[in-house]
Amino acid sequence: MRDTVMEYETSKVLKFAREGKRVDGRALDEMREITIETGMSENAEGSTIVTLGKTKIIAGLKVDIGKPYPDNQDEGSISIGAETLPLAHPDYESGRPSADEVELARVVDRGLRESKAIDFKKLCITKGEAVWVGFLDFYALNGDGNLFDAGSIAALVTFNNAKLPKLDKEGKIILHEYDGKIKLARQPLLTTFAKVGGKIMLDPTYLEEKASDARYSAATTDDGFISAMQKGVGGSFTLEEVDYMIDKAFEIGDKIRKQIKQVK
Amino acid sequence: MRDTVMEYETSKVLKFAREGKRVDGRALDEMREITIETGMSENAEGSTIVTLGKTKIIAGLKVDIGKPYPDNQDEGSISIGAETLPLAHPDYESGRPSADEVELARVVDRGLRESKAIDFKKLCITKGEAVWVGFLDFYALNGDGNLFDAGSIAALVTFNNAKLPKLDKEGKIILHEYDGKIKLARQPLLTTFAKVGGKIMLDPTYLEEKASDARYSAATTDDGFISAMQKGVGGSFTLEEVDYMIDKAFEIGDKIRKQIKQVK
Amino acid sequence: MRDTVMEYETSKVLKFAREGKRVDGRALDEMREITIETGMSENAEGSTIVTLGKTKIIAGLKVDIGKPYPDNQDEGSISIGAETLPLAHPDYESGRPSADEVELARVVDRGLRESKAIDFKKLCITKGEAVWVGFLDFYALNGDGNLFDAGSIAALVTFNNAKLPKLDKEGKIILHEYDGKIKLARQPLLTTFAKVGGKIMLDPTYLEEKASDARYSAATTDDGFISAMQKGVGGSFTLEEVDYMIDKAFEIGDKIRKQIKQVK
Amino acid sequence: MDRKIDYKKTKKRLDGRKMDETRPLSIKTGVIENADGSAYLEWGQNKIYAAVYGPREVLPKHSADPLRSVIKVEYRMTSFSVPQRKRPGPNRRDQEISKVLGEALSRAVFVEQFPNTEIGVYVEVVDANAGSRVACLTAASVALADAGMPMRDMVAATGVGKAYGELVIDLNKDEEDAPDAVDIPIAILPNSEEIVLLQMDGLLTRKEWDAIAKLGIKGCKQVYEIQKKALVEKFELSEAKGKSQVAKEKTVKKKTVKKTVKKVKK
Amino acid sequence: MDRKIDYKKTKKRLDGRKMDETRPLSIKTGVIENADGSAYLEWGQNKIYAAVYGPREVLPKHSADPLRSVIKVEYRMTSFSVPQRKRPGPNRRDQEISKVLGEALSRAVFVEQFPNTEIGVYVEVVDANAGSRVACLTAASVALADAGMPMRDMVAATGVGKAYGELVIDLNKDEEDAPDAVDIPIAILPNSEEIVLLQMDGLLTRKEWDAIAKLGIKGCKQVYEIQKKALVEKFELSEAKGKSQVAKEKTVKKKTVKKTVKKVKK
Amino acid sequence: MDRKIDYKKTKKRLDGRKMDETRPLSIKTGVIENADGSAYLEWGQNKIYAAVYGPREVLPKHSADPLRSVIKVEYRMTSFSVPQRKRPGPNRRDQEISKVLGEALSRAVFVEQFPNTEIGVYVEVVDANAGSRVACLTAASVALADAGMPMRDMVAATGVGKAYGELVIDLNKDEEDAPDAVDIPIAILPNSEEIVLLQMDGLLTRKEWDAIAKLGIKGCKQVYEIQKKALVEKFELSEAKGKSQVAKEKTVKKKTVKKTVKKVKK
Repeated sequence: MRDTVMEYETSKVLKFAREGKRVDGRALDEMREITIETGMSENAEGSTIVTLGKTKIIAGLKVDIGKPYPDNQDEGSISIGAETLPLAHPDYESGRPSADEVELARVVDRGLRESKAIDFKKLCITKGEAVWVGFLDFYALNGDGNLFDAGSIAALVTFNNAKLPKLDKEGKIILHEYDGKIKLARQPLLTTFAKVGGKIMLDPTYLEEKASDARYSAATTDDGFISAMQKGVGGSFTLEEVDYMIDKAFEIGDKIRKQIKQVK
Repeated sequence: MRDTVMEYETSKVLKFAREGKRVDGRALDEMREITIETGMSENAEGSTIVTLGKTKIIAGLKVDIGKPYPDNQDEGSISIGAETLPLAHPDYESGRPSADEVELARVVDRGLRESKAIDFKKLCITKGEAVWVGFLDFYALNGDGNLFDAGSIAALVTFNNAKLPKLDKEGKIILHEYDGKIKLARQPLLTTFAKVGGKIMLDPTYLEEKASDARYSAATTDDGFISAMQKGVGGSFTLEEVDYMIDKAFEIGDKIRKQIKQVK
Repeated sequence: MRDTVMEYETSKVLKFAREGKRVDGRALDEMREITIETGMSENAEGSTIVTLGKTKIIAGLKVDIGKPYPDNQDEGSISIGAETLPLAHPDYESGRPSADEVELARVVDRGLRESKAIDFKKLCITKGEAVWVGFLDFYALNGDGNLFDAGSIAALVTFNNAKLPKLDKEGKIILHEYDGKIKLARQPLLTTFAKVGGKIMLDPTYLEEKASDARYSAATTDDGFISAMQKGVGGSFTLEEVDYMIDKAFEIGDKIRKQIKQVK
Repeated sequence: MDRKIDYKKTKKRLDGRKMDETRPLSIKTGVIENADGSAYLEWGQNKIYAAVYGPREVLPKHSADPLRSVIKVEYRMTSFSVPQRKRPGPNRRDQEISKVLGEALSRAVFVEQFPNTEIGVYVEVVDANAGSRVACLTAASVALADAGMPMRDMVAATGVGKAYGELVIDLNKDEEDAPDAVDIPIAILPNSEEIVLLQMDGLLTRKEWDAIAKLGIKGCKQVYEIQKKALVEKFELSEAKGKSQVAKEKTVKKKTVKKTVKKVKK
Repeated sequence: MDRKIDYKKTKKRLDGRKMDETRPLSIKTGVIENADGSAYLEWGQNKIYAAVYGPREVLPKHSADPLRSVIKVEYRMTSFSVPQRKRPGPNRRDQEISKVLGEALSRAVFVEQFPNTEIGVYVEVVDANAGSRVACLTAASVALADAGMPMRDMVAATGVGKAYGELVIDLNKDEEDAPDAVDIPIAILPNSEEIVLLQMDGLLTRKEWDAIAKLGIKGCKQVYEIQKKALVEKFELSEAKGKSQVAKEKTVKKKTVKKTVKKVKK
Repeated sequence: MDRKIDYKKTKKRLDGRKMDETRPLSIKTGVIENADGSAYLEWGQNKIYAAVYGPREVLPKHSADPLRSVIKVEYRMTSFSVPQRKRPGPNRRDQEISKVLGEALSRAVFVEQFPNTEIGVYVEVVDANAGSRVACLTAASVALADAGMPMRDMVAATGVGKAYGELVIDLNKDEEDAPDAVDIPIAILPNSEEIVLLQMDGLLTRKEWDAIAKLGIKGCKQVYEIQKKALVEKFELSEAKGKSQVAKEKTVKKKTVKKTVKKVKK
């Protein structure tokens, strides 16, 4: 049953695509509406809910004190994880991270990390002994496509607004007291496209992803860099298509960065 | 085949229940015979086999030296685990702990822990450095229902009779030499009931559990406290039923505690 | 399909066996050709490819600095692992080690370890503080039977040729610089037989293993010791058969040891 | 936490509540578009999403029950919902809570109507401060009603117990850490007062239990009123929309839900 | 352990045994009610429960063998059966032992009689002191006979090897730790002397092997006598009960067992 | 690594290569007898085995795609292929690489011709030094052709990016560690120049991308020439063997491969 419905819906997406249209009436290069809320989790050092159309994601950051790695005595660390909760879509399953979840987490992670937005040296407390170790995890609460961009926005906003815990004289964390922030050097954001029936669609929905041949994401920064790329799914892109998407990614990235600036 | 037999057997249990009877001739509030043996495992710091009718459980305690938790520098620790071995019943499976096994272990654990029977400070060897870390594991050897109570008795008797290892001058354990005991502050015991065909049955067999709508356990202590409760299975109890079962749990608990006192 | 082909092939092996023959024309006590290559992995402290007929195995050793075990303050350690990669045979699967892989690794490990070929005291860097910890892993690249002997040769040659990393003044490993070797006290090698249709066959192929009732391996050393034995598969051997195989194992072991000596 | 706190003297609780006062509780339905039913709940600091999918096919098939639908609850916490980061994957506590929540909900839903199926109930704690399991059960029950599931009754739950010398309803984290703390999660079908969840940790006299049980049932009934309100709001909202596109698409489901709500009310 | 111990001088072993003397061994059948067959064995300090379930359906089906029953052995140790607490779940040693025990038992049972089925053999070590694998194999074989399984022969097993300069039977832990220790688990079908289990660790000359092999077969045969005794006791016990309720219920099974026992004797 | 290295000054790279020069690359087919197709590749220090099995049945069946064959890639590294020992089992990086390699190959193979099947592609890195994923993709593509798989085109891959101030092709480990390093794995179908793999890490201007993209496509085409050579060698070899036993046995497969090679050439 579900399969049949799904097949009908994706074939509809394809039919629309052939005419350069989208089922939800958007232009091919139109982003869905984005809303951003922060601070819902008091136990987190930072938390954000992003909705992107019907897609809804929550991200949260926990920060703890850890030992530095032997070869980076004066650097803290950040890990990013992603879960597509079975709460969020009938197709999502619980259990060990799927290849999709691993890719999602790693692409969002790289977009941030490789842009050198985070200065890991500033996460050092005492060289060789104590550093900040951050875990940012984001979870799909409702899945309707483009978890990459929603996750990327949620992660960036969470870092922008995160507070570092206050330490007592013995260097232990004082619960629910804070002292300083994680200042980002730049603002990297992913922008994702799907190729559906030969057309490039910005910000694909779940159905558009199902109907798509290929996916492409680029992370752009506010100071004009590309900081990550990822091509996915079994199809291909021409170099011209990639070039078009990079330009568009800069444009869209700047727009969203403006919106993010309003978030306190 | 097994399923058909099982269905016939449980329907028989239900038929008997409707008339206020039990298949094995016991009264509704009658416990099966309990036998207790100790000390079978020389390598354990304490070990006990409990039979409860045809249910048979072995428990053993291993004690080792460990580091205290950072926030409890002067306290040792105890963990309780449970396994329903495939050896003990055709329905039991090996592999990762099932939800049933997790619940069983945790309810027996809480019955002991939350009664404050064990003074964790007395398990401290050197503050901040070395404490006793105990692992009590119990295993079903033959499963015929009410593993909760059999496990609870086995755990309590094991702690009552356990010996702490002797330490040499360097603070290392001397194998097979002992020095002191774990003295319990009180004697908590679980008592479990099943609701079968609307009747409350003490100490259910495997078939009675299969035929039951709901399960209720209460841990009582020799000094008049309730130290744990757990309702299980998909049905419900009225408050009156719960009150009845608590009173009965105290009565049965006291009886079994008397029997336990005889165990050396 | 595969199953039917397999059945036909094994029945052919059995038919040949009854006449004292082998499908590939070898005598019952004839080994397949062995080739040995070393040093293909620059990142390994030692590496070897062994081909035994169509069976092909790669072994590699990684050495790191570790803490000694509390009860062996002046001894390093060696672990041996085995994987039958799905790359190497349509029947091999990825995932957690199968019972076959575990047995393979453990038998090769014991053949070496129990012969006391490796002096673990010589793997000590600083007593109680730093020791060499070696991991030798071997992988089937093409599986055509008798992974035991191929693995045993690959492991032995790898240890014979392995280099220990050079340390800087702070006791850290200098990448890609070496200083000294792991000298073996003796040269243990496994020799494996299958019982097929009542006949004892040296160095069985994959099909011969499939058609076999029982398997027997003995590790022999250059100074005349048996250092390990392992009987496998559901059938049985008479004591006379075992005695024959031990004698043959010494003979074959000596031959292969001669070939190994040529390897630089 | 100061161990000399005495509620018998202070007469009010650390957070200013009366002994029988529940922390602020609000529930909203229909928060997860993809789900057949869903709820978002805030209870004190606790923040919880619940979603219901089903009844749907069970895989693998041999694990289905030919007599009833199996309610499969997954209780999870985000890594950042607690002061100390929670590792991914369910721990033993999560597994036990999932089990008892599923058992409690099984009594409320007419599971016999959907043999050989599964009803997936997913609850995700995104912020926690004592009482997350009863908060989840409360949210899950509303999500089931939101999904139009035929129900015998709602499941209303609360924490109840003892802290700093007094019997109290709905313990918060500071109270759970009291030296004499006893925390009892309890859930009932509010109309029949059947007890469907009951767990207890700590030391309690027989007499204390009697008072606590009454307090617990009282607490559950307070919770029930808020559950009903959430469902009525949802119903009124969908009524108000009249013949709008959305309402039309979901017409069948709404009707079923209406029935459930009425049932619950009578 | 003093490394200067020399059995050539002491003429007897650390625990007073003669070189070819087995530790005290006793076996009892029918100890696990739910099982189709079971045994409890004490061998020196080793204490072992063994249970047999089957032949029974294999799940998943595609893992069945259309030509024979698959004997699936699970060798496990309780966490408290060894001086250093054993972690839950099978380690690599357990996996290997399970494999070789299953292979050894496959030769003894007429597995061809039950195609597409599985015979589950579970052995649990509750106290251990060297030789637990051969003790488990010995117990499992008795449990299979107790289950009335049609058998070619029993499987009788022992440890044999070298310690402190002498060849010895049934090494204990102290002997396993001898500097020259060689421990060889061996199992045979006692009537045909077919070797069905053989493992070896350590350094042994060809000549030592010859003597050890003979010693091992001798040891296995001693074990076999005790296995037979356990089965005869069980048979006599069930005979004695005559037409009692218990005997009646199990009548079919007992007969099969009798046959097995006779077979074993001839 | 000296952080003051400046390729703009040195005009050549640390290992002596020109900016647009690929490390030595050689490929051999037919190296794994059991596989339907296989390849061994050396690319600088990288050493890789690739094997293809299939199209074959998918288990469990419900995971099959009724419209196409699913290409399942497993990218693995031996424990000793990297300076710091790699633990057994795939890590998150391996999982992601397996996924993107499978997606890249899917475009090249006519997967629609084999519905409900799986093509297993296994790549094993036995020595690594930067660029192992593109090396694996290059090897896997040759192994697919060696298996006679009907293909739209080869997949040719390379690393390309930036190091020490210059745009370079095929970064090695020392260059990957450059402070300004940007490493971009790219793969194309060489005849249509369709991009089937593209990943990027680091900081790059829009302008740099334009130059790098051209460089990358150039690099892929160099790789493609070597892939063709490997397949031609194999074809000539099998031609040379004429009516030999080996050739006869594999006759059907060879023909298919020939077709592929021709296709690739035109």
